Amino acid sequence: MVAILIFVVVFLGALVALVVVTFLFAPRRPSEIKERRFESGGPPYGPVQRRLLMQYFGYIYLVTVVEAAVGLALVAVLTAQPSAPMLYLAIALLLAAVLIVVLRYFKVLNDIRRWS
Amino acid sequence: MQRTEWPFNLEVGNTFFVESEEELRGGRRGLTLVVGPQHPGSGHMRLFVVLDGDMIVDVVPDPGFVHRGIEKLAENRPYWTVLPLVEKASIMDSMNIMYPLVLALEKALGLEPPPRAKYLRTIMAELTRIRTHLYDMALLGIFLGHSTAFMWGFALMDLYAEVFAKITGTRTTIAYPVPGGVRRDVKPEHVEAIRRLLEVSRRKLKDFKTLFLDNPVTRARLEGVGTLDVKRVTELGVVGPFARASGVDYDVRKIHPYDAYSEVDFEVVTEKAGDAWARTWVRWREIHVSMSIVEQLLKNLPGGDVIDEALLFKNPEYRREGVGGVLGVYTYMYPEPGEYMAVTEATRGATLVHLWTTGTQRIYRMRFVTPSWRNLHAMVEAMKGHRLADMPAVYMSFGYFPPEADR
Amino acid sequence: MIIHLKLFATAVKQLLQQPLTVRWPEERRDYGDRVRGFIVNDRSKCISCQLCEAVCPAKAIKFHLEADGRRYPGIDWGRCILCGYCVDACPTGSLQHVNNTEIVWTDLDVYKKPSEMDPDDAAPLPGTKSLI
Amino acid sequence: MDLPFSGDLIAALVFPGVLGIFGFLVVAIWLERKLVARVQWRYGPLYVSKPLGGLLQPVADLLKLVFSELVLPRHTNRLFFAAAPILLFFAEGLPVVFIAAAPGVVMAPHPYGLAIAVVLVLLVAVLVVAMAWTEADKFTYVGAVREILLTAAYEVPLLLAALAMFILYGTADPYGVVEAQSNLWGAVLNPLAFVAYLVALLMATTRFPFEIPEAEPEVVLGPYTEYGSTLFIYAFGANYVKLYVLALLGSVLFLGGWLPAGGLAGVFITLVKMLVFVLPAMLVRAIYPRYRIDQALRIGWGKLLALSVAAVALSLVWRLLR
Repeated sequence: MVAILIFVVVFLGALVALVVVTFLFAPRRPSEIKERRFESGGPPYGPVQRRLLMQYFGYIYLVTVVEAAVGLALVAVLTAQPSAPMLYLAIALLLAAVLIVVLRYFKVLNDIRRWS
Repeated sequence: MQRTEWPFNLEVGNTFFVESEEELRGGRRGLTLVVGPQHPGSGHMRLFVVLDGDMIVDVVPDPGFVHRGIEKLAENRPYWTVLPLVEKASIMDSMNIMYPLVLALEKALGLEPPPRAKYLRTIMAELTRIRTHLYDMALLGIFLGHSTAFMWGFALMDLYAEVFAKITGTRTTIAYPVPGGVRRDVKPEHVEAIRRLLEVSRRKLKDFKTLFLDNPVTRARLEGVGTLDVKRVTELGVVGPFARASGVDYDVRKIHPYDAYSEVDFEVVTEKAGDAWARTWVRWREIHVSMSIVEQLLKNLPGGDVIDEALLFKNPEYRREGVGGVLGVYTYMYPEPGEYMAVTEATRGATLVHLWTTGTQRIYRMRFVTPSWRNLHAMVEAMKGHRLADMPAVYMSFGYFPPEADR
Repeated sequence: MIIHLKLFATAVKQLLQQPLTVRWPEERRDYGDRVRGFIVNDRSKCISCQLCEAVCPAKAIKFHLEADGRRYPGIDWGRCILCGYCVDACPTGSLQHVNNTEIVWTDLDVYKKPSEMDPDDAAPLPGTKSLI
Repeated sequence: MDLPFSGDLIAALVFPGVLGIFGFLVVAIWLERKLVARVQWRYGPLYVSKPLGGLLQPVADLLKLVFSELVLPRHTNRLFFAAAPILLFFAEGLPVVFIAAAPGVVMAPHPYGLAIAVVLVLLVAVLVVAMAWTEADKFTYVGAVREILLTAAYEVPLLLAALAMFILYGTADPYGVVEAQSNLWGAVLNPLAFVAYLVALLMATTRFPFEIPEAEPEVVLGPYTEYGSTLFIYAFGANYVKLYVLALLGSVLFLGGWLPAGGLAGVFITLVKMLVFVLPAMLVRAIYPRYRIDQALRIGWGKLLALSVAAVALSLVWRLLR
């Protein structure tokens, strides 16, 4: 426990210390151009946050579902000691289900027109 | 919209602006990326890229950042000083880009280069063509993220630069041809250097092909991207290898052969697909065609003078290697009044020079049409409807070179 | 899978090759004897014909009066594009390139001064490494 | 244990702790530049410390960055702007707490240590997105979205590869995992999981050909566009820390960790085994261009998913046979 604390303190301390060194010792010549948004050399133009890359949103839905299932399997494998054949069968079935779902919707996901 | 921040006059018809920021199809809001001029993927130009999610809805190019007014400058100075000026439009392609002006001036001055000079010019033109193709290929590599293709392309270009330096005295802007001949004769060791150069680059290009062009990731990035069919390409007036990639069988070298091109045997490389990959592949094959042209010319290189005898009338005894000592003769020569035109096939497409002369040493008007400018519109059209990541791929598959387009 | 292994093999093969870059300034490229470097004027041959001024595309050459009562070309190095037209136009061969393209000025006025280059500054820098 | 002083302190301060992370940052940047340069017919960094082959060049670069002007853009929340890369760098390094580099050289021995480390690695992407959001720039915005999508592509295969190994070993304890490999390495037992892990590692550390969020010709530097100075080191170095963590995790999971030695020698063996992951990750920069984001997603949910599911199936077969 002490080691973790030492690690966190030293690591974070070193990171912050370097920034402080920069803050204190680096030259500072602020100007309006330096401090504004990068817009390829032009003046900042238009608001930033806009529509997400909507075409690929299906993957995000998929990941929320599949990741939860895989996470469950992970927890089950790690907590079920000693090995239980039924558990492995369940994992196999789960993965098969995942594969089927992904295969079923892979074409839809790839088809950019359906998402835009 | 925060219009006050924008430096341009946003009224319609005044200058560039992005009108449809807020109005994409279905009333959705798009994102306008301003790519360039201070952007690693723009070159000396600016592209307003309107994005709908990841898809490019519209691209508005804003060229002109490196406009030098070559056409206007050409009107204010003696004709021989225009040569090194025109060359600066596309320094990689320096021989090809000044070729039409040299041909047009030859017509105006009534000069006829001896056969050896014609061969030497054509050899240099093909060598610069290889170098420019390598340059475009290298930049395509770095635009796709392939740093090795970039470094290898530039390393090979440097070998060409070395041979140019040995023959003409400088690496890039060679200013080699003059009306009536070339400025320096080649010695046997230079011919040997060119032969070795071709051999070395053939060997090295094998690895280049394996690592870059045969790379499945490169293929995945280029195939089916930015497709323009024959009809579209002809409508947009695309020239050069980019038109040939769509199946347009047009090459000035074949159709209106100039200098030594009528005496060599070469094929006009065409592809059918018209996508970014075809445009890359055409240029790759053209490198090899150019190599074979250079080899044929070297084999049949005639002897004799490298400048027209007419240039030597004033002081024939002062001749050092090549044209040295006689370039001042141009100050005694006056072009015949009239219009002269020459078209040549530069690396990126047909280049045209149209001269109006009135009998003085100043050119009355020079029209200078460069291939990159003609390909710009097609490049922008090819980007539309593709993903943002395809923008650099399409950009460099057209080999767009802003200084050449802006002139 | 095989193609990816081939790619890795091609890359690893390069590790055994000699680099193509030149470690400037320890070694320099050999560009032969025609290098269009800086231009020096041999006053004993100069006939003040002003052809170099006439052909200069960059209008970099200006003639100026020297102490011996004759005019000599001076080159504005800020304008010069090293095209070598003046050298080619010179009927006596008094203008010559030197094998040196690497001169750094610390002062912009030196750059603009329409006088001849100090021969010590333009000492030739022979290249040794030829890649071809 | 035959260590001179307590193992967990060595783990915290030397390896795989603070010194290891910063040392790796320097060595990895140098190694990458040198290796890629040799492939590209160049010499690579040589100007600083020529006898060492330019090893001190990254140190010089980092020093130069530390003493360059710290620009905090006005349109952002300046506190968050400065804190985001620090937090990111820190969070990328956090999983080493649970990974053992040698017997006793671990900060927190935990029966589920490696599983926690994997989950911690996956959680970090949130911070990249937060950082990009704080910068409030069109390019960082696109980069952030790409980061999210790339995470969506590699998360499941990485989890499945880890799951395959946990099924194989029946444990997620670093000691137990290494012990289970005393006869045969995990990479030999389940090569499918090894390959899936390697590809997922390339995706997770956004190495080529998956260097999509910071694709230069499109989005400048992606999520790191606005940063300069020390903050740029953190923002950009975070990926190297992630590579370090994943290489360490991989050498324990697949290559038998510190075996066949223990103690200090074990630390060195772990270091050498990390090279198996680090060297290809460096070399790919010279070999591949980058994929588009949709192609990366298709690979992640197509071939890579199939590969990792097959890896789990292989592990199940092994387990049932035993």
